[in-house]
Amino acid sequence: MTHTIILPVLLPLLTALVLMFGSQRSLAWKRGVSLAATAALLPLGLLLLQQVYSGAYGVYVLGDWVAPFGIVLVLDRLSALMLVLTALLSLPALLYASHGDDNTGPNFHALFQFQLMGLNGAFLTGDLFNLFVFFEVLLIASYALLLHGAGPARSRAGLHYVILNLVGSGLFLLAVGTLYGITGTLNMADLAVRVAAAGPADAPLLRAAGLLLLVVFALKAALLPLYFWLPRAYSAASAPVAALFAIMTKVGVYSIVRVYSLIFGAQAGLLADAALAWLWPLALATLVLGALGALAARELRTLIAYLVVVSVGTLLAGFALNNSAALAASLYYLLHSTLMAGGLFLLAGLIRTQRGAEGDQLHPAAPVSQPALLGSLFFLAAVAVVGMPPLSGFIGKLLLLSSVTPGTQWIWLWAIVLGSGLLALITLSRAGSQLFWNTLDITPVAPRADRLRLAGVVLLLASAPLLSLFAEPVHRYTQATAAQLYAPAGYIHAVLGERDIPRLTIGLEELP
Amino acid sequence: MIAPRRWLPHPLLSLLLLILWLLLFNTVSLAHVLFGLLLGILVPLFTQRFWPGSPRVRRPLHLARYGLVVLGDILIANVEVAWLILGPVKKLRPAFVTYPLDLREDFSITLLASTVSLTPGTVSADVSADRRTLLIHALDVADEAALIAHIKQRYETPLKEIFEC
Amino acid sequence: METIIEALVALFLLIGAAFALVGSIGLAKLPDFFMRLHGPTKATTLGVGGMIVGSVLYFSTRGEGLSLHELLITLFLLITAPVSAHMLAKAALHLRLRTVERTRGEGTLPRGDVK
Amino acid sequence: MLAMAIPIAFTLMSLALLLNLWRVVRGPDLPDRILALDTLYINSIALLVLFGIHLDTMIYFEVALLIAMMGFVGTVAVAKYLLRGDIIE
Amino acid sequence: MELLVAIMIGLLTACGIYLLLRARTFPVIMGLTLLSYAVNLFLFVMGRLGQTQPAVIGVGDGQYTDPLPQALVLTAIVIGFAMTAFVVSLALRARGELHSDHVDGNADPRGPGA
Amino acid sequence: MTLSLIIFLPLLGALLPPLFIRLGRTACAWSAGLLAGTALAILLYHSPAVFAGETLVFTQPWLPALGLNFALRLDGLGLLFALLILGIGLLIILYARYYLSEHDPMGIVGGYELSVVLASAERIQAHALYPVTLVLILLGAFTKSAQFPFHFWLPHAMAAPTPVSAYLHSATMVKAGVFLLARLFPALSGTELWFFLVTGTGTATVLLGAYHALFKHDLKGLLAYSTVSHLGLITLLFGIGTPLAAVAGVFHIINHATFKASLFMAAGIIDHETGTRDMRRLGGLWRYMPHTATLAMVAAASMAGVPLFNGFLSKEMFFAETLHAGWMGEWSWLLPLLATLAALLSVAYSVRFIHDVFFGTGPKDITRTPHEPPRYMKVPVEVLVALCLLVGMLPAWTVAPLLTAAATSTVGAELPYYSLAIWHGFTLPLLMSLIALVGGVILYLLRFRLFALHDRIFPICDAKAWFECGLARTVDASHWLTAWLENGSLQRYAMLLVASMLVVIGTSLWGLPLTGPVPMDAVDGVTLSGALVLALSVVGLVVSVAFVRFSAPDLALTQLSVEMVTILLLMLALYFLPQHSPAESSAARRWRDGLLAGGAGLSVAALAWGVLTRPLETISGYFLEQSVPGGGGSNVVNVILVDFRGFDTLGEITVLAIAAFGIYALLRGLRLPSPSADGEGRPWAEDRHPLILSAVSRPLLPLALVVSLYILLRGHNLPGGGFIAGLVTAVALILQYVASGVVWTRERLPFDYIKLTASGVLIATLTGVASWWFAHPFLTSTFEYIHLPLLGKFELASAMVFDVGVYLTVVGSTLLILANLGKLTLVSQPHEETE
Ligand code: NA
Ligand code: NA
Repeated sequence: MTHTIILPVLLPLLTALVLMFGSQRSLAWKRGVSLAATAALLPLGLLLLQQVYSGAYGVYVLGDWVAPFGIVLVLDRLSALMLVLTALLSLPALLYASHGDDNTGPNFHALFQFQLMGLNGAFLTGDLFNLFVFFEVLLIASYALLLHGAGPARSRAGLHYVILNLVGSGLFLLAVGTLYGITGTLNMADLAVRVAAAGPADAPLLRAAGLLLLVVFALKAALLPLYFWLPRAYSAASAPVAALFAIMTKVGVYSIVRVYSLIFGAQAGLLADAALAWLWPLALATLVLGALGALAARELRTLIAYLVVVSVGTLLAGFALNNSAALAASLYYLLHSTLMAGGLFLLAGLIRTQRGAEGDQLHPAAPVSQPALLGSLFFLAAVAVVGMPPLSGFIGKLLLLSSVTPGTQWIWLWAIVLGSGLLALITLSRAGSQLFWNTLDITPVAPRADRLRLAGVVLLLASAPLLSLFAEPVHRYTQATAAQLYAPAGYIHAVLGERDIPRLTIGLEELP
Repeated sequence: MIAPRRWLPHPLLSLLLLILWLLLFNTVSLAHVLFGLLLGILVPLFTQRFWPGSPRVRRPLHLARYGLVVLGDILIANVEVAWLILGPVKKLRPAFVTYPLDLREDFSITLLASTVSLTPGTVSADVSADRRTLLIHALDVADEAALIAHIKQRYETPLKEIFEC
Repeated sequence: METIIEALVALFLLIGAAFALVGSIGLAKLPDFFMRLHGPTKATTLGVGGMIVGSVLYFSTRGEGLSLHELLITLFLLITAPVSAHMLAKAALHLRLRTVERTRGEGTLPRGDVK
Repeated sequence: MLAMAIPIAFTLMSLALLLNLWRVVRGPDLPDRILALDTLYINSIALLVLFGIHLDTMIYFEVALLIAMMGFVGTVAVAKYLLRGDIIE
Repeated sequence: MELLVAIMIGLLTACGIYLLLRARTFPVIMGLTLLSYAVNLFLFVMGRLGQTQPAVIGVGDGQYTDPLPQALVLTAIVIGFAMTAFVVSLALRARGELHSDHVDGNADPRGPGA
Repeated sequence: MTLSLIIFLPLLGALLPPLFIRLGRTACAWSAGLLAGTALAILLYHSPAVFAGETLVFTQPWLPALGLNFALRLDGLGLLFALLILGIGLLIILYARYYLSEHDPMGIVGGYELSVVLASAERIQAHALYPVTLVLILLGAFTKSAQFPFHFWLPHAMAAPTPVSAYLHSATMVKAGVFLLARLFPALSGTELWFFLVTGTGTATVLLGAYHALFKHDLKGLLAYSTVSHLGLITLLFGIGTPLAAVAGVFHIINHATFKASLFMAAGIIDHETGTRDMRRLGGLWRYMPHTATLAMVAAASMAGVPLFNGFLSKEMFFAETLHAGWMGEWSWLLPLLATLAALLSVAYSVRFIHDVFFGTGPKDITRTPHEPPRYMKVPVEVLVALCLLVGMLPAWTVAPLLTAAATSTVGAELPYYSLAIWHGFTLPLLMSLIALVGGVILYLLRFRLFALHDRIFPICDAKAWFECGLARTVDASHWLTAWLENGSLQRYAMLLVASMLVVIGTSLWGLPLTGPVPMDAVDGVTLSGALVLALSVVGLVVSVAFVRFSAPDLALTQLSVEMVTILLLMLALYFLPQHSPAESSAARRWRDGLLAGGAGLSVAALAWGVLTRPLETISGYFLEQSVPGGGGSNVVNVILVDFRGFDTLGEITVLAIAAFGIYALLRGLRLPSPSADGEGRPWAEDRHPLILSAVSRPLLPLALVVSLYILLRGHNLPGGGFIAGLVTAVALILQYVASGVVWTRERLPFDYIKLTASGVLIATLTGVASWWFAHPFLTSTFEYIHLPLLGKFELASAMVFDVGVYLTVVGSTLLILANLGKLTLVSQPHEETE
């Protein structure tokens, strides 16, 4: 019995508890514990990734209660990828935070670990209600992290974020309830079987539940018309928290991909591809509005937040194309966009601290104290985000664009992706020139960037050249992942096996 | 401020907890008696700090008799007041009665106030800050002095005997 | 079950329900807050009490031994109900809720010194 | 006999609950409503006991016990709020 | 009975959502709480409404209700409580920092703290 | 393999200066120069093979899925570009050593070099991209080479120091796009679409660039727009699509690189020496720097296409090709006409560059006396100018092999015959050249009138300003759109969320025969209404009763105890919230919300109804079956909670712990104004701790603790469990807070609530981990019946330990939450605020 699958959940949980016990201890101690635990997640994630690399599934049967009765954790290529991504993002964010941002309120590190626990749990669980629970874990931790430190902007954005997500949680429960009410199960693999077998009398109810899930995940993922809360919330958060939040939207994306490939995928009978018709136009509209929002942004952090929205639109448009190549491209793009958004948020933090009272506002101000360094990093990130060769954004977009076959979809995707790329180019050039060229003639007084913070930024931004350099192996993996997702029979078999699942019938015996 | 710990600070409370435990499980097995006794010792040890000025019962038998008297009064008063409520409202003679307290301890005052409230027809509405007066609202009272005398004789005097002699 | 016991149970249930209803009628019918405050006492005491006695009788005579734990409900109710009545009366006095005109006496206490 | 008494008792209790609800809605002041709510709680204890006899089960005992023990906390909290604003000082 | 339950859930949802759309934090919180009641009831009745016994083995005749939705609702109640507590505290924090109980932090026309 | 060195050495060179910055400017320049030089040497070492027609290939697969390989492909075209980049780069390094002032970071040149090398010298061969359309490539190419309508960014980058712009504009960066065009020429050219897109864009760019160049007063602006124009010319040539046009294009790339780089450097020298680049203030510099002036004149002549200089040769070829482009049918005359016009403009601005700077009156308002620059600053210019002359006069002896090699690999086939002679006789192209030269000079003479005309036609907006205007409009529109969509109002966002829900349920259930086959139960129930908290309590009670009615005692217990705590919570919050809030919603808004809420209620009710009237096949039978034999408990709900789905419960108490922990952080340091009177203006009552309340709540505590212990212990078998027990304990303790105050209670409760909470979660987690010892998965439960003499049978279940963890978490977190909220008044300022 190997317990590695559950470690990405337990390790942060235990670390958080240790940090809670040590809440009176020194900050250095907390940082040490937190950093060590977070650093351990990366090899752990890689180990898990290696286990499923060849296409195997890892199923961890919690409490020794077989699926679909108990809760199972399921490790497949997608979940392993998300675990690794989380680890890759969180360590630099934490490094950055460990130079002061963790000190503006109590208990940053414990909350950070709780957040990681929630994220990893959400990526691993094979049970829909358990997914709800982990959503709540990561949400409540994110509420607390978002509000870490103080400030009216944070309170206002936080209030909106929290209230909307509470409604979202309610809708999630309505959806889970309906699904249970019709299928009598909560295990996602079992749900897939039951939904596929649903008759025409039940299909509309299941469709309602499925689309409710889409609403919930779209709220998390920040899809039109439910993304409006995001820019303020993300730009109000402290830099490392915003960086970590780069993956929060991806949890929504992950859930959409998981649920709509496994439960409501092509093989779901009457409910096949239930969400795609909605997803496609909304994703493209999100892309456009996100790009326009970025152009309109008056602060760098807001701009980056809109870039997150753009990336979500791109990703979901890719998923809505409903083919393996497009999904593979989207997953590659997911890695790229998450890490770059994280890196940009951290970089924005550096710029903010060096620009004095003007912060990251996009109008002429005092120059930063390290224009060459920060400028080059910004340039690198901009090239990557805009999608210019040779960095990862270019490859991601190219993969996506080449995955679509000519037709109406082709025209829309090409026009919008390229157009938004152009908008992003203009947006980032303007921002870059405001931040680094059109500076006032004032000698910068801010101290140079701290090494830890810089390390955080560089580690994340280095992903652009690295993802580009190792595009082939990464893309090979995402291709395999996409292939696995579009063949859910393997997942279902790994979870349920050949067992005959006894069912208790309620209601039928009363029929005449 | 916080009282020092004593073993078995409130023997009566310990007994009450044992009875409570047995009643909760609706059984009198040896295991439960033992466990109940354990709780009767441990729980007061933890909670005695929360009940610093706890009363000392000087006449336990009088207390039992007091309880029976009150139960009987509740029964009778209930029927009386039921008629009052069902009858014409116009006939009722409500009144606030200021009741001079002889009791001095918080707990016994509380017991008296509760008794007054539990017997239908009267509610203790307030206690003065100096603990010397109890404000009672009565639903239908002909003679305030008679009511005060009745409460004094039937409830307050026994309580004073039980707790404050 | 023996008929007498069953009759007794039925009687206690009906007594309880009747007194609970009378209390609620009082609550609904009486003209001011302080008079209404007297209604629930019936529900607290004889209302629940009647039910409890009925229940004790019912469950104790079913061959599974004495069932007295219902008495705890009454015990806790006797402890807590006067407190809520008292606190509500205090609040009403503080808010100077209106009383029917014929109410005698003042809804105030001599100030006294704070103990 | 019980079979007849229980429905009657249920009817009486339902009437009582309805009257309580009427007072909750009618007010006129917050203490009136709270009082009605408090009565509602107590009447529901009676209802629970009745229900237990009706279904021949002791499984609802704890629910009734809990209301009896904790039901007044809400009332006390609101009353304290009306008196002092601050319920925990 | 099913119809009554459905109506009750719908009513709770409607009240909750109407309050949710108000501008002040307290009604919004109440709306969320009502909504969570509606959702919990909804989740609960997904196990159907039968004239059956509580799912305690050994009690009753073996016609048990569906215990799973009950367990789910229990979890949902606890999480809902945690969330309510958090949003209440957040409303207070926002009130302290924005000097307003408007959900968007808009200043009161009558001045701060009115 | 050495091919990759050509790329990585300059890359290294870009990284070095920041490292060597402490060693001084010369060391920096040397280090960068040495590496570039080495790369150049390697390149030259390979060049004979290339001239011999070979293609050296170094391929490293990059992303085969897209046909992307990291392929270094040194053929003629590649060699040409590499030579340009490295050669000019080397000269620039030398020049920059003197140009940049002490304070300019040397690293910045390197920084650009890095990007330049990455952007242009990496030869990404996109073999498999051919199905991918032209548009993307052209878009990319046009963006990179600053073609219309993307030509704005290039002059915009003028803030860059001159060596950087010299390098960028003339040699490398902008030609990346041209390079892309050239590279893909054999595959993509030759179609009508290609012709119209590329030629059209090229023509527009040539003319617009030249036009703007003429009207720029800034030297570098002139050069920058001229660069745009020349790039347009090259693009136009590739657009024509004939092999000879491609040869001309390649040739012009070489020529443009040499003359434009020298002009940029000359402009830099002038800027350096006079402190201005404004041609209206410059003039007469011939007197001060004749040497530089001569160099600039040669380069400018080349730019203008004066015979004997290299620019002339490629321009002749350009004219010839425009005459042969036959795609346009009867409109074929248009292209040569426009080409001549462009050349005419180019002559005009070249003349302007020379005359306005070196001759005429001036310089005006110059603070220092200009003189010749240091010797080695001129060397790079001299080298380039010499190249202009050599190529111009002896093309066959100098550039021909390189051109042939490059053009061959561009066209991808054997080249048709062409001649690089200076003199081809009196031909139409020569006539066009003459018209351009004469017309250009005339145009220059008319310049003042033209400037006035230009200023009248485009009062504010020159092309860049147009772009700026357009951009500003777009930005304004985006602002407006974003602000309109995201008005920062929660009500809007919540409305959208609710509307989304309504839409998805509505569209799914529309038209469905909602009622299923299962018959309904008879009705018995209650309804509700009232003011808020109260209504909530009533609802809570009703919901609890409903739970009882439908056989869920655990739920009723939980709901009731949560209800108590929630009311306490809300009452605590109410104190700090305004008792009166202004009515803000308009009637229309209330109607809208009412409709929305009604619709949402209806849809959820419909969903519930639809499900309730259908039969259910559930996995729950397993739980009922396994509860006692597998889980060791007869309360199936509790066994599900602590065993079957214990993982959910672990998550749930984690949520509770995080919430408490987060609230603790949230409320720390919060100061809220405490109202000194209630909503009606009544001062608060004086009795802080009513006697009866405190006297009853104190003895109630031990009783409640025993009851909670009872509920905890029996939960596994009968309704109850850790959560309810925890809440009972917490409520009993909170009651002490209410009755006796924070200080009094805290003195008697010596627990750290955070640690209490954490220990609860820890116990639950460790119970789960403990099963690892027995080689079972996390949270596997175990139970044992123990028979004790006299005492009877006892069950010991690990799930009970788990439940104790739940209990402690609930107690700890509830106390943490409520006590912290209660404490707020202690730290808040009283009487600050009056209603
Ligand atoms: Na009374
Ligand atoms: Na307080």
